[in-house]
Amino acid sequence: MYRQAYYDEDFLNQFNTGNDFYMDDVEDSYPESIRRKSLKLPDVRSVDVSRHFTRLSEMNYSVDLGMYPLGSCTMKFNPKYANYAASLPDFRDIHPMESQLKTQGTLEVMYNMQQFLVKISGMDYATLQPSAGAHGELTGILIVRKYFETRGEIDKRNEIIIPDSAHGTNPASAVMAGFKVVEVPSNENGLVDLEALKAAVNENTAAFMITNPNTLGIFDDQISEIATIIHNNGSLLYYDGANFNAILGITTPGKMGFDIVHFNLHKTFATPHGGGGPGAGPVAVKSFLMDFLPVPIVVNDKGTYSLFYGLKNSIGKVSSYNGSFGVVLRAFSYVLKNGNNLSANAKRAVMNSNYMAKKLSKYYKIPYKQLKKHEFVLSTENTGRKALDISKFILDYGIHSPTTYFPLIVKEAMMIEPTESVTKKDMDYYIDVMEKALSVPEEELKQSPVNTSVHRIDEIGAARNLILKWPAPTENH
Amino acid sequence: MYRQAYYDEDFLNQFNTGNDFYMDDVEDSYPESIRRKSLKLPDVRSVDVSRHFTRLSEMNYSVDLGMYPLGSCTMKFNPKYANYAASLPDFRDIHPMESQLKTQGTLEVMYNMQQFLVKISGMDYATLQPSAGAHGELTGILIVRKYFETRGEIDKRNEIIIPDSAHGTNPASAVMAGFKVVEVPSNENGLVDLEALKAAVNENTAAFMITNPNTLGIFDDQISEIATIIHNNGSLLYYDGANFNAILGITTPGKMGFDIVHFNLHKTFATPHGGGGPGAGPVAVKSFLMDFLPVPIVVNDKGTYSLFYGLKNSIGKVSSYNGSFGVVLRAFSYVLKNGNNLSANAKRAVMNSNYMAKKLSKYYKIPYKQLKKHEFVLSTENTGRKALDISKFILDYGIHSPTTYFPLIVKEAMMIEPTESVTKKDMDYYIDVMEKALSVPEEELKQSPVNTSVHRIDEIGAARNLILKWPAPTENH
Amino acid sequence: MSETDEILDYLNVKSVDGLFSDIPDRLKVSLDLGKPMDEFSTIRAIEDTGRKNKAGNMNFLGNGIYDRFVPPLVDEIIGRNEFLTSYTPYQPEISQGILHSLFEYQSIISDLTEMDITNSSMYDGFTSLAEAVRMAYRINGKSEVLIPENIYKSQLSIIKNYTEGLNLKIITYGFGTDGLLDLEDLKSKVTSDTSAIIVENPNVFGLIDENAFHVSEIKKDSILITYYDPVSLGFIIPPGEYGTDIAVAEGQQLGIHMNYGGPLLGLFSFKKEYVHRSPGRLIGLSKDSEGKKAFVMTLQAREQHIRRSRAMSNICSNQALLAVASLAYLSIMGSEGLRKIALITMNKSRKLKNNMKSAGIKPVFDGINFSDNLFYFDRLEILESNNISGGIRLSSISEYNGYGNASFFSVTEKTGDENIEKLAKILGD
Amino acid sequence: MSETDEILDYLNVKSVDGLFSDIPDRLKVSLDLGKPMDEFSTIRAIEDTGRKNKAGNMNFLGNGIYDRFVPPLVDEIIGRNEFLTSYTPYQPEISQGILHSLFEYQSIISDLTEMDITNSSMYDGFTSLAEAVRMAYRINGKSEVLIPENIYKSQLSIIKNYTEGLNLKIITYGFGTDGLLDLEDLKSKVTSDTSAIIVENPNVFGLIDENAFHVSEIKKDSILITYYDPVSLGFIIPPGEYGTDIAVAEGQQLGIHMNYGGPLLGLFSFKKEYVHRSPGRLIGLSKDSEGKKAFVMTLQAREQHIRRSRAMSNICSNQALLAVASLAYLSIMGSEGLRKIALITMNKSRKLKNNMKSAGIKPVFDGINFSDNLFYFDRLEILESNNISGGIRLSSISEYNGYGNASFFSVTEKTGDENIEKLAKILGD
Repeated sequence: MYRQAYYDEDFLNQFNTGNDFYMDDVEDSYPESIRRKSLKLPDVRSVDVSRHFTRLSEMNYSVDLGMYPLGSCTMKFNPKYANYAASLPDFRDIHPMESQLKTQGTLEVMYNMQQFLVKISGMDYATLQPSAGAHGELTGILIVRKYFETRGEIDKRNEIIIPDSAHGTNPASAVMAGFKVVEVPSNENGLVDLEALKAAVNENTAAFMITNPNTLGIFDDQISEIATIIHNNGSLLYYDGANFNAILGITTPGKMGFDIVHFNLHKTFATPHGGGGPGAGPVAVKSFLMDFLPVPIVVNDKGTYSLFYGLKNSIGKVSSYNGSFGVVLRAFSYVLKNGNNLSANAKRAVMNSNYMAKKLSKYYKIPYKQLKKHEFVLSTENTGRKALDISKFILDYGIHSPTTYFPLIVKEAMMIEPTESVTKKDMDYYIDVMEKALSVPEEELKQSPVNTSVHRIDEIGAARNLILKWPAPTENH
Repeated sequence: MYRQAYYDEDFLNQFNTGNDFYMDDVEDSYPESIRRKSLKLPDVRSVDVSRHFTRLSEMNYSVDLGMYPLGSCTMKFNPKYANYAASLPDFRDIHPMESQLKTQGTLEVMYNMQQFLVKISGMDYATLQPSAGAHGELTGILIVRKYFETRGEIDKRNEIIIPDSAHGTNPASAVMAGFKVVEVPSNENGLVDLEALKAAVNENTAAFMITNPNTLGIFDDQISEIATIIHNNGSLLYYDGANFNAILGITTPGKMGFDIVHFNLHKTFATPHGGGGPGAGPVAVKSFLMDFLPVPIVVNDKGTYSLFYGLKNSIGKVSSYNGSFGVVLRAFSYVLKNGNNLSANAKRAVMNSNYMAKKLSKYYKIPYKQLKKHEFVLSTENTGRKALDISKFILDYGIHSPTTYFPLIVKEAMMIEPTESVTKKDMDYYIDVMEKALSVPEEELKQSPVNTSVHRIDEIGAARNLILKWPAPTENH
Repeated sequence: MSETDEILDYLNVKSVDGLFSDIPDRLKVSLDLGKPMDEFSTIRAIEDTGRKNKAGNMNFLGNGIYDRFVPPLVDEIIGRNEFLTSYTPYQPEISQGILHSLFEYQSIISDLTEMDITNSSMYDGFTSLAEAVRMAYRINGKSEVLIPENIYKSQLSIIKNYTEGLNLKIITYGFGTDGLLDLEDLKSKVTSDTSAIIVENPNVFGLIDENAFHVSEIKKDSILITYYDPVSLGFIIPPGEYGTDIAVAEGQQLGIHMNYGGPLLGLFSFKKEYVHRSPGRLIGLSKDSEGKKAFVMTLQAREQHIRRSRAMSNICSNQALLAVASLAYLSIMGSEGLRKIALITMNKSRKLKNNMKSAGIKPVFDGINFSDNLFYFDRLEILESNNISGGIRLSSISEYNGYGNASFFSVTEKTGDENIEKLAKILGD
Repeated sequence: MSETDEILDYLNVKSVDGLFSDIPDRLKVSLDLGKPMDEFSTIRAIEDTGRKNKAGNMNFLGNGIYDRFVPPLVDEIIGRNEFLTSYTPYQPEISQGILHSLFEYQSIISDLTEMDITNSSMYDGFTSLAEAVRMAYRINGKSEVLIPENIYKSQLSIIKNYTEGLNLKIITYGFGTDGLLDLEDLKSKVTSDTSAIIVENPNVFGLIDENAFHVSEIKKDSILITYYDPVSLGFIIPPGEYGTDIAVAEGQQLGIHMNYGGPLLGLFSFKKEYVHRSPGRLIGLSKDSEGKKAFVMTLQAREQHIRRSRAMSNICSNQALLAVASLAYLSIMGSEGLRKIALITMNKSRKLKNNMKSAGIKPVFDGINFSDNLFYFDRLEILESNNISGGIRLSSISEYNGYGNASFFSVTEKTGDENIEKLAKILGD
């Protein structure tokens, strides 16, 4: 039995309880010409701010409440020692332009994290600057662009090939960096269709962007052949690291033949996702691309760390300062602590995924019958029930639904990634609920969820009657 | 509308998910003769520990969720800056026997807190050693004892007089310190019956223990006369500080003629109550009792602070080390920040109490029609409904009930202390709920609460079939 | 039988390695990251590394990131497990907490800027600025963007990276000797091809730029993008009041620690007619099937996970948690609190300029500074020997041609008056 | 109209002062506590004061309070608003979170000690010991209590304070030259008047006291009170296994920071037949009206708020939050974790004794030490000049007659091997 908390919570600008943040009076002798006429921030006491957010938080699901098997999101446990590390004033209260002499600790963490990522990916150099996975993709593709620019080929090399099973960020990032996107279909096994790929690859091909295992959770063992096709064409091979948790310590993009990799620290390296962010999306490259990385990178000269700007073909900057150091520090803590045991996490994640896939295959169709890696995709089509309805039904049991309707190549898709942080008991419970979703009357399914804070929400109405801001406060009498 | 979260939460020893707190192997070469045969702590992963307590916490009401008007408990907002202060490693990671040269910061806080309390109470010296209010009472009464011992009067002075409206800890503490308790009834105004007091005071009287304002929230303006009666008899006057929030910065026990005072830092000084504790119960005394204080006290010699043990009639120790410094530091932060504005808190608390009393007097009988201080007591007797039922009904609205069935001299009592941390809106909502409790059918009242995690609990069954420990874990298969 | 054994049994494999048979052996690797550590040793190692940082309390660094007071209540709120460890609210029924909060964030930033709509966050200030340029291009398809001549190099670099392939021409406009933007110069450069004009206020020189208030009068059909300082809006005229179409800023000052410059918070607001061209996530207010107030992510068809290569942006993860931090910060401070913090900042800048002047170090401009102050001072070795942080050279962060040997000293409400006096004394000696 | 004005209006008073007309003017005061401060200045002032503490990392202090590793998860759990800012669960229906947790605390400490029942916490170890003496007296009404000759002065002082008025005679028993309690001496002092025997294990000398395992054989009708070290129970035979009637301890080591010695956590367990004579709160398992598992405070009739002067104790506020901390700590560590921590502690003690011996500083006893180690060493000035914390003199904390110039050096799992070596080297020089 489960029941999420519900509070009929007002907007903060409706409280009118009187601000109580005490400060002494301040001299004001500035001209009217620069002064704003009025400012209407909420007028609320600290106690009410505290209560407001405590109540709201209880209306929010999270990893710290239970299983959260969103496919491709790797919602593993976020260890508290990493939060502790990120709370240390020695790291937290450092200005990004502080002298390098005074920030050796910070630079050491960054350097060591670069090296960790290089080893984990089988690449040669890394930048920590991108703010999120998609930002890493953009950075990687800008590196591709700059690479072909310096070779005088950019006018010709204006296409990026992407599989139809790819994450939506891949094509979006490619376009932002000024490329055209060419989509190649998957074959009947859910893998890259080599013939289709060969047909798509030509003189215009700048790069091929893929993730392996792909969004179906399947490892594409043609990868070396793919790399040969791409490299023989003078193109680059880009690794989307969203699914890295499957291969951590097992294989590397470097071994597979990739030239550029991005990481999602908030997935593979267990940093908390914060309701949508912040994340961090470092990028690693083979040595021939090092010169194109964003500046600065951190270098180590016999234990003295410094920011190195001397990459003459650098793409420059992709984020305001030095990247999401607060996130990097958490991920660094995670890697430092687990060390070579990290592969055990990958193994357990893969084991859990295969367990759920096999169990659920009794009730749901699982296309592309193969060994799964960290995640798998099932279709509810065979059950006559909508993935949407089942996803809402699941919520009623105090657990979060899988990613739904992705990847696009599977109808009524549910994409399930249990991660290593769940137990057999968690999975069995989840499987029971998914079985139950097929046995309850259709009507009950359609009415779910009923145990969550609110019931099913009118999403179409939200878009049609767009309300993106609270109403002005009602006057207090 | 309100609904508290509910999780059907297992006991930790039922998880069996496998402990994952990594440590290297450890050498073990100790004899069998000292080794325990088995140890059965829960076998659970950190992620499950985190989830367990996150879920449990959502099934718990707190000040950070809303109004909590437990009479005599002073559930005011616990400011976060005070928590922050208590989290500083410079204070938190200090051993109690650390050299005084290395703990000048800690000693300075303690000294300054002693001085704050001395000023606030109109006393001369203070000890921070007692761990809670009742512990402060015991300490105070042990001082009374020692005082009469040194005067050779202890065989005779073996009684403590206590009003019938007193907190239950008062008689319990007096008895623990080896005294007999003599109870005096309140008069028709809820105040000390002077004639009864005079009749009770005699050569056996060691002290009179009272709180002012008393548990009815009424300030006893006979206090100076009372002090004269007690002092003329050679007895001591003890101030129970549980209700200090009413008089903070308005008057002092010193002015009123008291000799000994205890404080509840977790009430008056806004330190969090932690679901029952820890608290802290410092004691302050007039200078003629200084020599009896527990040792050590902190003294200041031109900015150098030290622990002073040289009180030759000290009662010795009442707690293991130096008292609840972590609690003292929070309270110190609160006093430091508010300074002379503390009296504004007292005033607002009293204003709120009178507002609620007047509003509620339309529906409930409020005995002893007088000005209230920080709290007041109503009786549900006139409504034909039980205080118990109304208190359960209140819970259904996401707010906590008042203290019920106390003080004992009022039938069907509800004791309400809003504190300064609530707004008019909070109080109006509360009053509406208490009004509504009289208009819903009796049956509905009896069935409440229904919006809380669990419904009404069988308390008699709990005592009859005593289960104070979880069952042994069921084997995992 | 352990859980693992039970599962492997069920899967009919002898060991977990059997689940990796699809990965060719020649691709397999083993890690070289060191031995696992216990939790205490991990923490001790990180604390020891942290102690190698030696930032002192004479801190005059700013230029976009500021050491402002973060109320502990803010840290506590964003430390709540339910916010911290949740994902993007794809299932809104079980995620009302973060949705409600982000909706309020959108609202409070809209109120602060007096703009119509604010999205639910971007990575940081500079990428927000670049996304604003892209958005302007999507709106009007025009080919030129006008930027201040003193723009930070980093801002410019990111704009260039973000507009690869758009064929946008970047044109700079100048500044007067008073340090304010040159309205005449700007006016002369606005053409029918102008897609957007970027204005910064306070500008890169740290001045509250009164000329910025008049750019809308000369902008013609172009989009006015204002890069503002959110704390300054506690006192200064907000972008919405002077004709801004897209207002962007760095939100770090609003309750977020410096963290060596990240994670940050991009504030992104715009006029409502442009909503369908805007990047990022939007939280909308709706109702549930029982009529209760309920929030959802809306207009998702603009986003990459639906529209893929035709999306308004590639942004997916954003800075939701920090958006909540800024909401909490602004609510705690309130209008009066933010006003005072803005005023204290301006007063401290004035005091700094006065003290420096008295010590013989000339401010480059006479105008009203917010946090950043530019001085004719280049003996940076004095700073190091006195353990003072500050003195960022204009030439190191901007291509601006002039005042080459001038450098910045920045203040916040936390800057001690005694430190200001000490700084002037040391530098004047 | 402000809230205050509205309320005053309703109350028919001109100002709030009108609500204090019942307090005679001659009693009125005004505060002299200083001006109010803003939050930032308050925090800065406290941080500055904190920096006046100078504890280094050469820490060999123990004797009851230990610098053990506190997993950040423990701090996070007890920092949850819903636990931290709640009161004693007088309304159980809305307080199941803390009740469930405290019930689990009772259970886990009972499992750890192998005792039947544990209450939901006491103030600290020493007051628990004193309460145990009072409880024994309530059980059998006898007039003598036997205590170890080396008992801490503080323990003794608190026992005396807590038994004022009981007319209990306190009698000490001795120790052998091996540092273990003298069973013969103890046996000779047990009479039909003996109310209780207090045994400490590890004892005050820091030794695991194997003789303690045999006291139940000679205790006759008296109550055996064992004062134990909860971390030692990760490896050592628990009190319940050797006939203990009441087991008490200081729980600070279980996930609670030292905090200069408070707040602490009193662990208090006993045999089930004595439950009605026990002090403190008890949480019981029951059902709600729908049959769901539900928890309540039970047997409250023993407590002061019901029974007043005839209560089992005056305790009201206890240490609930820290009880939850210890529960979280033990759950995180698990049996294997606690075993390792106990073993590491013993191994470090052995290493310390070996290194000290090699450096010419003789341990007073050869037995197996847990955390505390007593050495013939009194040149305490060396410690200060080398910034070493430790070297508590036996004579300063116990009245024990002998080993007058011996002092303690204590270890935990956090004590670095390099610090042990350094200590021996410095002290041996």
